[in-house]
Amino acid sequence: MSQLTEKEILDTEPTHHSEHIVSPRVYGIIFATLLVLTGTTVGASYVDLYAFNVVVALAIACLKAVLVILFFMHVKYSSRLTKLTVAAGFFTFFVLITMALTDYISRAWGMW
Amino acid sequence: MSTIVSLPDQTTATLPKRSYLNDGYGLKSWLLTGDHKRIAILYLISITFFFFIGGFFAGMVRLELLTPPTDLMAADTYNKMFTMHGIVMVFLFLVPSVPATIGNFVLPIMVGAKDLAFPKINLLSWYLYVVGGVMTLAALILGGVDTGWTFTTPLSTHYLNTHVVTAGLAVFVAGFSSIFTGLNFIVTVHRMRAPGMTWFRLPLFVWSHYAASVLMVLGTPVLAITLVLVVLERVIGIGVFDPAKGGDPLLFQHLFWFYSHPAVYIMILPGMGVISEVISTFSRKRVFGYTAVAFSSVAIAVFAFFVWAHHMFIMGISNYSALVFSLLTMLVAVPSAIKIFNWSFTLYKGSITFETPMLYAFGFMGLFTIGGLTGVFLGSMGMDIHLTETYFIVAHFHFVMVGGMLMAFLSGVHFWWPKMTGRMYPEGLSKLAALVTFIGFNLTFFPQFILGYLGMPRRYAAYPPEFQVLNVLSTAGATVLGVGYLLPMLYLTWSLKYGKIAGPNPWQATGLEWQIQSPPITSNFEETPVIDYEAYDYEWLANKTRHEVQTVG
Amino acid sequence: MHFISPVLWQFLVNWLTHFALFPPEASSIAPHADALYFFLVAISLVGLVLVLALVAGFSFLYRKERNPEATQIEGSTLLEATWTIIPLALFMVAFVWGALLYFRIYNPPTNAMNIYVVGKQWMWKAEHPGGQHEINSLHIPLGRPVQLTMISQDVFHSFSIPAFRVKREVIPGRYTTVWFEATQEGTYHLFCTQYCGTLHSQMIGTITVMKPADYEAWTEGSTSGMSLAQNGERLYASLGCNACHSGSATARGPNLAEVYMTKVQMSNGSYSTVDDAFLRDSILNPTMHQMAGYAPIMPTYQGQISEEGLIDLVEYIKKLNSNYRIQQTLNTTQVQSSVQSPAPSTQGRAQQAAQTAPGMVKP
Amino acid sequence: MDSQAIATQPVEDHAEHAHHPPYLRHHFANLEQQKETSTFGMWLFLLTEIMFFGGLFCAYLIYRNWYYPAFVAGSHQLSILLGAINTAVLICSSFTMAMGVHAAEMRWRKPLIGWLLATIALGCVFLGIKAVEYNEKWEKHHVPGLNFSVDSFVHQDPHYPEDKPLPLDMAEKTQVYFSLYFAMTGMHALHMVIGVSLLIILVVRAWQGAYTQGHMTTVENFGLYWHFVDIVWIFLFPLLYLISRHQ
Repeated sequence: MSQLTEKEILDTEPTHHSEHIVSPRVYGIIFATLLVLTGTTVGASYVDLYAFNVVVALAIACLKAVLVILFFMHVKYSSRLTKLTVAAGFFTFFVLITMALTDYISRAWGMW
Repeated sequence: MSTIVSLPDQTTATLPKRSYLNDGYGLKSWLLTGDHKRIAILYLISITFFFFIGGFFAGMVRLELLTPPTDLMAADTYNKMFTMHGIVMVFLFLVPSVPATIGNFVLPIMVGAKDLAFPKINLLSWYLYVVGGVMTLAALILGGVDTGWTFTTPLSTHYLNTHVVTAGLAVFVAGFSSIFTGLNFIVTVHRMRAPGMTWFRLPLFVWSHYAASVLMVLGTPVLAITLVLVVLERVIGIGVFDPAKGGDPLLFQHLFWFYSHPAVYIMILPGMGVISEVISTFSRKRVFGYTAVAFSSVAIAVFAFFVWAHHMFIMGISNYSALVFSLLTMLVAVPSAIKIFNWSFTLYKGSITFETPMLYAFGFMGLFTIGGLTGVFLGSMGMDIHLTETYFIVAHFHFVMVGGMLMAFLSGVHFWWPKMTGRMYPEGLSKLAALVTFIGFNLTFFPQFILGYLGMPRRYAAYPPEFQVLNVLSTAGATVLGVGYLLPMLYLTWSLKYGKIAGPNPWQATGLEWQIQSPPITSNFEETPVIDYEAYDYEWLANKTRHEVQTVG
Repeated sequence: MHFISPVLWQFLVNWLTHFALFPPEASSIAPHADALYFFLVAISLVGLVLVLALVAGFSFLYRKERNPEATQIEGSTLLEATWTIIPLALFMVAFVWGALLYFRIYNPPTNAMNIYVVGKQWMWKAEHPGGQHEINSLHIPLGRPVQLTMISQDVFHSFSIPAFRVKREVIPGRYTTVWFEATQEGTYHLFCTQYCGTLHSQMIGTITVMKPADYEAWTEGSTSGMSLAQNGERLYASLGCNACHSGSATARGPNLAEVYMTKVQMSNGSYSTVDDAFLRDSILNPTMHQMAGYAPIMPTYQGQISEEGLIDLVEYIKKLNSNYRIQQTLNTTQVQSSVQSPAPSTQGRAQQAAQTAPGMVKP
Repeated sequence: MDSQAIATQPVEDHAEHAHHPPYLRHHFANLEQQKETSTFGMWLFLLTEIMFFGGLFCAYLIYRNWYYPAFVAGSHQLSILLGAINTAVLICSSFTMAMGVHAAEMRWRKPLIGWLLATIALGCVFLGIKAVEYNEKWEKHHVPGLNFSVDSFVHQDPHYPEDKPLPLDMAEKTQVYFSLYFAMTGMHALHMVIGVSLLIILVVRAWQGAYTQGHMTTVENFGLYWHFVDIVWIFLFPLLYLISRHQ
């Protein structure tokens, strides 16, 4: 968790958060969207977009993941603490990847 | 503002009739308990057990190094000894030491909760710890393991025929124990604070445990998956780290140290929390710069994830990358320096007494300063080339882990012993033990700095004869150190029955845990406390005491 | 001294005769490393003394007997800023200094003589370009930069010479390098410092620094008759490398003469420098080192050439400055292969072939 | 300051204390605190899961850049149809799980059981298809360590006429691809197996009416876990099956 989160948590600590029940309609819409996105990503993979195939596939995957997180997992209706927790997880994952890549990318640059 | 605090008269103190200790008897009431205090005691017992197991291996290692050739044991046996010493001490002692025992006991009380957020998960965490411990012992009894605690591939995956899989899975299981402890702490700190207990009224002990817990929760899973890959590679031969199949053994190092560097902070941060409490209590003064100390814990936790590759400077990572990691390493050293100076200035204009926990805390400050500063040697890339993988690094991390963390652990155990058991430890004997530990420690590990600069490599069963003098000193020191560690175990056990009754607040400390009876009742508080004072508010405590005296009078 | 036990007496004598705080400063890098060390020791001492003085001083001044009343102080931003910034500044000096030293140690000068080192459980094998082989020892001349190109056959090892203040991990599957220039004659320790299995502590050796003249004499005396490049030339012919890398305009493989340390364009458009590691990897993983303008037809030699054989080949290609001999060999081989079986594929067979046709590589 | 002090643990309400529901644990002041606590705990656990899979994703990223042709050839050996079906199955199961949580929130017992059973069924379908895929890998000798051969990569594969055979050195590297494939999908499948086992327990408890009397945090938290496993697959599917398809 980043240093920033601490201060924010202090005044965002929810004592009373109203129960929010997501309606089945929302679930249905999200469900349909996810299936459409799955079809799209499969379809897009057969089209040669050069380097952008990866970008498109990952963008769609991220979009799907965000939809699941926000609606199926109720993060959209949750406290900021929950949102920060999710963010902290992805942030640390990001740190792992980027810091490891500082080595792998620059190894090819040669001896200095 | 000035505060006079006088210690309470203990002659009139009596043990409370009802406490968590007599709330149910029999093995079942302990083994199936959900009470964080009882789980803490279970942890304390099992951790002490593994500490002495690990200590035994350390003793064997030091004995073998008394003479240059491999005469006491074969090289193979020696390798198993230091491996078991490392695995047991790191994963079964240092990581859970303060958090799972003292933290488990006092953290919920400090925030004003009746228990940790998830008592059953807390118990599960202890059982996982035991399973991990038993598996480690199994690996030992089946014939040992000789990978070193770092499980370096491809050595661990393809070139050893010892029980790497058992040991790897043991660490995996023990890792989950630590994840659950951390998870429980974070949730408790966020969700279980008593009314009025704001973040900045939390004792620094809680802050440092919070920071360590974040590291446990985010770092340990990476170790878990790495060990899974090592085990899969060893058992069925997949090729993620195996250079013969196209894998990169350095990737193992990256993933391993992504956990194992933060793990160092998992080990030391809770110890720093103990020191904050102890220094403040025995100088009767609020910790100098509370906010700075609190945020330095958080800063350590954040930076911890950015520095891991400083363990790999000579391993063939790219030079550019080494540069980045070295720079970040220098940054993570700063919060520790802040803490040290803030503690020193907490003493300024205090009213200091020198009870045993304080002596251990002083020991911590001296030794941790050395340990921390020698860390800067190793973070400085060019110096690291000569010093890494020698006894210098061994001395460095023992100064931090043993000189720092173990001192803090003993300080904490003595400090909260009256709270845990309701009885005092013998003051004279324990001061002697603190002194013996300090002397023994320096004698053991200081020569190792010199050995390291002379170039003696670590993990050597035999060494050139010119290193013998310093090794003999070190082994002699280890003997003294061993006595220093046996003493507390003996007199603390003795004090369980014969110690003086402590009373609720023998130190006149301000933490919430000292405002309730010792030992506490199972639900900690008769009714939910409402906090209306800042952390380390000795003024408030003095008023309260005066008020109580008046009421009684 | 009869009242001191003989063991203790021996120990004391040992102490007096062997006590040292520093290993010998025997390389050009050592003084630089020691300078940084002294700086770090100095700031550590200052820091430690400061903390101890604060703790001891305050403990004395404000002990309960002297100061029964504690004065509550919240903190001091100024003081805290001071002890944030000063350590940070010192650590930054340590960082910059350390980085400079690091690049000094890991960037070999261009005129360094190259020695190859192969690490395996549990021995060091050094190969000099002249064909001298050494086990667990290394002879080097005084006052000449020496670069080591190192590789491990099995697990991680680490090549450490404390007297030179240099150390480098020796890892499987990849060349790593380190360099030093010895400044003092003598014999020094060589350690493997990365834990590498049962006999890790036996993976030690000696570094012998000799006067250049002595070194010449030693080289003369311990040569095995064939230089590494000569071995490489044989291997080159017996593996059939010359069939494609013949240097002729119509050859299927790139011309290797004087290719060493040039920049070449790869098939994906990027540029690479042809260094030792590149040469070695190209033999084992040709697909990943595909040069622009050539078809990906080169087979892999993974598992067919030992690390020593690879070193021979690399050394041969490094020294290759004309294709004359390759073409000569090629002609001979074509004559030979009509009699003998075509290009042998394993090293064992290669050596056999080399033995049966010793004149093959001689023009 | 005192009046602004924010408490996370409300002052105990003694009137309520007298008759608190049986599923309120003793150390919580009220149900709301208990619910928020357990949800937060679940999120923290998912945080560890992110990092658990994170290590694998990191390895995948690095090796894909190193051994690009091997990863392309390796991914061509996977059945995109089965992968897509499995993705759809998992998304369906996520939907049924979400509906299950909704049913629990509305305290509908029978629909809750129905949705949970549907989730179990879909989970089993996913695992079944995965087993078919694994079996295919075994038959094609694509299991590194146990049963591996580079044959299908160094020769022209009749099923994939557009793929050029790889040189031997690169073909060897498909082992890295399949190692990661099995590690990633294997870990994911393990999570599915655990999920299905927990679901069975949930169904039994739901049958007994445990979640339809106002206390459904367990169902909600399990839902979080299930959706997380779904998200992992949402990333695994394009990374392992799709992104090299066009070549």
